[in-house]
This record gives sequence, structure tokens and C-alpha cells, in this order.
Amino acid sequence: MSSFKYGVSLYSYTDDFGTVMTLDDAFDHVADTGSTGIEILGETSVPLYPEPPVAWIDDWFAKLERFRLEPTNFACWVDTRIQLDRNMSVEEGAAQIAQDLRLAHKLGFKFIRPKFGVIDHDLTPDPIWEGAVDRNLDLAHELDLVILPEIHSPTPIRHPVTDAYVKFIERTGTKNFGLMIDTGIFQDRPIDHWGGGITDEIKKGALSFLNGINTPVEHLADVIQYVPFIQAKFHNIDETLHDHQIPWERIVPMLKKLGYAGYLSSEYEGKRDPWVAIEQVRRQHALIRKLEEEYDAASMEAANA
Amino acid sequence: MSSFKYGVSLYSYTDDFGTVMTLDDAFDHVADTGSTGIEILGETSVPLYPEPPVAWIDDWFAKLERFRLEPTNFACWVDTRIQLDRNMSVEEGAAQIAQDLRLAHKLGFKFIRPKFGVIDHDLTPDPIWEGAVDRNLDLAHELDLVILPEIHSPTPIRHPVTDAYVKFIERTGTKNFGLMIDTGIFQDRPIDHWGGGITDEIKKGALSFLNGINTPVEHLADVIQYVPFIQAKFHNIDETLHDHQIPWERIVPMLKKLGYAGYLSSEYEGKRDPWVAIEQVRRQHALIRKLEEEYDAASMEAANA
Amino acid sequence: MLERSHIQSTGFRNVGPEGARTGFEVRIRQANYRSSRLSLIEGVDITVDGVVYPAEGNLFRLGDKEYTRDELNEATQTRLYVGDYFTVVVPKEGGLTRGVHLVGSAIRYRHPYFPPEFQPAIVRNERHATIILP
Amino acid sequence: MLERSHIQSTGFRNVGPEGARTGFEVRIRQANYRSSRLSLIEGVDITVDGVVYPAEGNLFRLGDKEYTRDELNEATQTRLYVGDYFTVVVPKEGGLTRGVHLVGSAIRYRHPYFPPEFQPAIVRNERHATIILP
Ligand SMILES: [Mn+2]
Ligand SMILES: [Mn+2]
Repeated sequence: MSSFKYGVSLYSYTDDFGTVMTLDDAFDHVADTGSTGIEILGETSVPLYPEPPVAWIDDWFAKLERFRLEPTNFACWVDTRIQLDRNMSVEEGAAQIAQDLRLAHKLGFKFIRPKFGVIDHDLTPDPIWEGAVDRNLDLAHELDLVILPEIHSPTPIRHPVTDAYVKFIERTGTKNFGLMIDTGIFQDRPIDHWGGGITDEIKKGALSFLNGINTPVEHLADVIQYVPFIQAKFHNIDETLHDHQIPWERIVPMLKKLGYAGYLSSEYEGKRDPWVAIEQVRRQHALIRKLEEEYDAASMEAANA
Repeated sequence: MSSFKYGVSLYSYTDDFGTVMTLDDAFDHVADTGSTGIEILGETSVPLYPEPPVAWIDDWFAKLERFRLEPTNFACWVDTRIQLDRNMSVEEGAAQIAQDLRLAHKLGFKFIRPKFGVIDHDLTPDPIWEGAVDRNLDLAHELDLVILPEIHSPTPIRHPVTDAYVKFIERTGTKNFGLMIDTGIFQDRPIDHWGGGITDEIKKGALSFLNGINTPVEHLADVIQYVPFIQAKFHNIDETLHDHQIPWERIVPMLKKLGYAGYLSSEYEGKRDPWVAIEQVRRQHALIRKLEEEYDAASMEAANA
Repeated sequence: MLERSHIQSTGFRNVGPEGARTGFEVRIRQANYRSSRLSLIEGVDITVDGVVYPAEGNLFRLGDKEYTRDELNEATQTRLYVGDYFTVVVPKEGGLTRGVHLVGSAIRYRHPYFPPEFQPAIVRNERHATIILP
Repeated sequence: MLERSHIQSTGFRNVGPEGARTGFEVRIRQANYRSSRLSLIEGVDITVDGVVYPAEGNLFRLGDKEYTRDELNEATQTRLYVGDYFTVVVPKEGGLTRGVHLVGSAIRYRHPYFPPEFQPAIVRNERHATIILP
């Protein structure tokens, strides 16, 4: 039976990093969950991005070996509204992605997730996305990397934005572009403590951020063939391993049924009190591993019956 | 008119150090108060005490220069009850002090404060103190250091323990042994948030720790000639620069009247929530500098009248 | 390491010669989860004891270099890294008085991946901080 | 850097081979304001979900070296530094179950400068922590 891979995105430790946690500490926390993969945010985790010191790169590989972790996804951004008075051109967008592909490759990553600027309330990506990606498919192929835009709340699976990405894959036939699912799209109860970067004004103006868009987990079947990586977004898991927002008891069986065998990379986005994330990530791993084992045990039993 | 020197003891940042603060950060916080002196706890601040790496020592001096700080007092301990079944001998106590004198000298300090183990509820120091100090007076002289036991609550100025230290100074005629006053002895209101190392059991058994022993500031006159350094212990200063425990409005004029021109080295010992100490130390410096300026202005006025 | 609050205790001080202060400055940590090109920061408003000092009149300092708001917009290749801080320099004749002040900051971030109506996103912080040397 | 609570989230785990655990361990930061000679630490009691595992049965690990209580008393020249952590290894057949546990620690410090009646001083901490791999 196929099984999940477990990882952690350092996004989980937002606000801890630089105030109470170093990158070394983060490696230790991730490794101690029993994870095999580490996900970073390029701009956040790599000093002097986009040109880290050589000594830092050496140390990066030494840490990977010491903590027995493999680099998974490298999150990056295409800052389309780069200046007050002008947007990025296709050429600039392509150059940004090429830069991130090369850096991600240099650090041993398998995926990059470029976050494109958007042009409207529906979060439609700036139209340069298509040309900027297209020009990088050969480079991505050469470097053995997959470019993954993120399907992120409030954008669900069945939506023109997702459709456009799928159409692009089908048109080009590429293996170097796919979809990343952020499990925040399955959120079905309101968030009590928001740990994302949005302001009070935005919260008031966009309640879907807080209430959740409750994408049916069955919709995963539409796109799973294009999904090699999942960010396991969550906000609050209590002492009984009950998640207050994300329905893991429906997500895990569906992913198992669909044969998903890629990473679940923890993205904690709850209360940003110091050190809380460390424990929350551990609870999520305990919870998902428990659900996976329960599914496996039930399948085994059914097969033996 | 003589004026105080301002400093900070890194004891103030207890619990922050190692969880949210590095030694570099501490230097930055101390320097930004306008201080000229930095006090450390040898065992706490010096890595691999008593034998710090050579590179660390080089960096120590580089930091002193960069932040324009001078080393003041080096706090150390004579752990008389070193093992469950035996106490330190005079020879061991002397060796401990010699070790700290040499390390303090190597790091540029002017004072060491050995904290001796005690033998009774009155905090009478283990009798080895006298021999252990005596054997180090020549070394202290050679290294230009002064050994300062701390007059610390619940021991007041007029007390057999203090008397014994004074008698020692008078008997030996030494200039390399003196008294350090910890301003906690002037505390005249109860502590609300204790940041010292004592446990709930001790608090219950020794209320003088919490209520304060309210030593009259006038008693400073008895010993001031032997006091080259003062630890400015405090616990809580609010937004109006009101100290809830320590009567600075009486301490500062008395010290000025007695012509004290040494350091006031902040020792914050209040609530140990992260980062609180940084701001509390700044408030203490604002408060004491204000009181000193007020005293100076009043003296000037009186002189001109 | 930096304090968790955006506004730092250390670095809050008057500037200019003693007795003839020209203003004050406030140290603020990168309050975003990712490093920012300076061109994505549209300035920082500072409030002290209820008095607002709008971004337009303030300078933004990163390392040794000071930026006006126009200069921030040009600095597309310079980044404010996570774990780093910047300093807002506020002109004010005489500086601030010694003592504890209530200090507020409002950083105007432009996040290209937020819808246009939420630009800039204003990230606020407020705390007490102390001026030691008037 | 370490977590502020004495008991750390990371480092709470079962020990011994999967399926045949021999115990569990708890990582604890130096909870004193100064470094301690190991001979001044008289052991650490651990509590999990109300069950007490007294110091007498536990091992104390610093770096790669494990100490019994008697060995701690001999280690007068080895120090537990501020900013460092130690690990308490608790024997328990089968280890702990997966999930969140209420974990307590009681470090027995001997402070020579405290009056004899307060020896050892017991420094306590309690928090929730999670076992991921049973
Ligand atoms: Mn995500
Ligand atoms: Mn003291």
C-alpha cells in the first residue's frame, strides 16, 4: 500500500524565525517530528537571497545530512506589481522564475512554488504567468524541477484559475508544471486565531479567508493526477488531537483512496505566540499518522475479510 | 560635582539569554541605554567557562570596542557544598577565586563578586571565605582587581555578616577587597512578580525575600568608603517611571550626598516574560538619570542662592 | 534575535546633538513572513503619544543607507530580510522628552498577490517604549 | 535557541526499537540563571499524565554522556550551561502512546548560597507535549 511522505514547511514557524528560532533550530524541530522532508520559503530562509554565501550553502547540505532531511518545495514569488507605477513584464517574470529554479536546484529542491501577483478580487493571476512559465519549461526539465502554482483558499479546485493551469498542462504536455494543493481549501469551520499575514481591514472585507470555503474533498479526484505535493495547512489542533478547522478525517481517507503518495508538508497558520507552532506541528503529525494507520488497518482488514 | 556611572548586569536578561537573546543582542541592548559599563555572570555569559575559546575572547574585545562598553563586575560563585557528602576546603575555595580572578582579568574586568555558600538561616558565609580571600589578596593586587562580596537582602548593612567583611578590610588594610551593595536591601514594598531563582517553597518560608527588609538608606554612610560598585536591583517600574519596590527617590540623593561616583549596574529581577527586561532596564536608566539631574539642579540652585 | 513586537525597545532614541535634537528614531523588525523588496514598502507612519508622524515626512534606514519614499520605490533589488530590522527616522525639533511613550507604527506593504482593493496592506503595532537621553 | 518552558516540545519521544520501546525521554533546558556543576543537580523527577517517574530511576544525559544520580554527584567539573539543554531518559516498557501528554519536570538543584533548610530547591515545570511515533 502506498503511504504518505511527511514534511514540514518552515512557514509554520513564521514570527518565531528571527525572534526565538534559528535555521539550525528549525531543522531540529522538523527532524524530530519523524519527517523526511523540509520545505522552505526562499526569500525567508536563504540569507542574502537570491545569492546566499557559499559557506551557507555548504552548511545547508551539512544540515540536510545531519538531520536526514531532503529538500522538498522552494516557495517563491513573482512580484508582478513590483513598483507603484508599473507591473512586471513577461520577460521579468520569466527571469524571476529562472532565478528561483536555479537557486532551488542548487539547494537540492524538487519543486518550486511561484506565487504570482493577482489582478482582481477573484485572485486571477497576472496574465504574464503563462508566458513566464512557458519560457521556463525547458530549464525546469533540465534541472529536474516541477513548477507548482498553489491552489489556495479562497480559490477552490473547480474554478477558472485552476482550470487555466490544467489547460496549460494539457496543451503543453509538460511534466514540469503541476498543481500544489493547500489543504486550507477544505477548511469547513471558522478560524479563531489567524496567523497569516492579512490585516484587520482585509479580514473584514474577505470573510471567506476566515470562514473557510469548504471545498468537497471529492473534487481532489479531478486534479490529483497533476498534484505531486500538498501543503498541509492548519490552524489549531487541541490536546485531544482534534483539528478545529481542517477535516483531516475526510481528507486523509480521500487521499489514500486516490493513491496519493507524495508529501504532506505542514503549514501551521494559527496563533503566532512564540513557540506555539513547534508543538502544533507535532500534533498535526501525530493526527495525520494516526488517521493514515487507521485507514491502512481498515483496508487490510477488508482485504482479509 | 561627581556623577554616577551607568551600567547593566546581564543578570537582568535571565531566561531571555538562550531563548530569545544572544550575547551580541545583549551588548546592543546595554549600549543603547547610554551605559558605559557591562557586568556579566562568568558561568552564564562565558561559553565553556572557565576556559572560553580563544576566538570568543577576541570577539569579546571586538564587541567591547564596537559597543563602547567597559567590563565592570564579573560575578562568580564559590560552591562550598560542592558534593552531597562534603564541602569545599579553604584550598579549593582559594583555587576557585584565583581562577575567577585570572579569567576576569583576561576579559578586562575591574571587580569580581564571589558568592559564597552559606551555613545557616542568617546566610552566614561558610567560614572558608576568609582564608580563601586572604590567600588571593596578592593575586588580586597584582591583577588590579577588587574582590567584592555582595550585601544582599535579607542581609542588611548593620549585620554581623557585613561587620565581619569590614573587620577583614580593616585588619588586612587591603584595597583589593570591598563591599558591593545590592539595592534590593532598600526594598520597602512587597514584590508582585519575582524573577529570582527561588521556588514557591522558599517564598513561603522566607517572606523577607518578598516583603523587603527596608534597610534605611542612611546606613550607607557606615560603609560607603568600602563600596566601589553597586548593583541597582529592581523589580517593576511602570509607565510613569514609578518603581513599585525600590525607593530611588531616597537612594539617589543619599548616594549623591555621600559622593558616590561608581557604577549603578542594573539588575532587573521582575516578571520573566520574554523581552520584558529590555524595556524595564531602559525605564530604570531613565528614572535614575532623572533623579540624578534633579539632585544636581537643586544643588546648583542652592549653591547659587 | 529581535523582540516579538514589531517596535523594538532598543533603538528608540533621539537624534542630533544633545541639547539640539533634530528628531527621533524607531527600530522596527521585518513584520512580514517573507523578505520584501524595498519597492514593496510604501513607507511607515509613526505615532507617539497620539501625535501622528506620517510616512511622507519620515526616512527609512536599512543598514547605513537612508531612503525617502520615492527611493524605496526605486529599490526593487534591495531586500528587507526576515530577522532583520529597519529604522524610521522622524524629524522633530527638540526630539522627544525622557520617559515612557506610547509608540505606534503602521507599515504600508504592497502585496502583489492580494486583490487590488487591499493595497497597500497596513500592518500596525503599538507598545510602550522609553527615551533615556533627552 | 530553546523554548521558554523548561520542558521542550522537540526531544519528547520514545526510545528503543519501534514495536519494542524501552522508555521515553524528555528534553529540558537549563532552568537556572547560571550554569551548574552537575554535582549540584540531584536528579530530575518526571511526571506524565499523573504518573510519577522519580529521579532515582531516571538517567540524565548531557551531550552524548549519560549519568546516574551518583555519577552526577561525582561530576564536579562538568557544567550544564545556560542556553543548553539536558535530556532525562525514563525507562518504561512499551514507551508512551501516540498523542498529547501532560508532562511535568522537577529539577532538584542544590544552591550552596541558600540556607540549608532549602536544599535541594525543586524547580518545577508542566506543559503539554506530543509523542508522534509510538
Ligand atoms: Mn500554502
Ligand atoms: Mn545583586
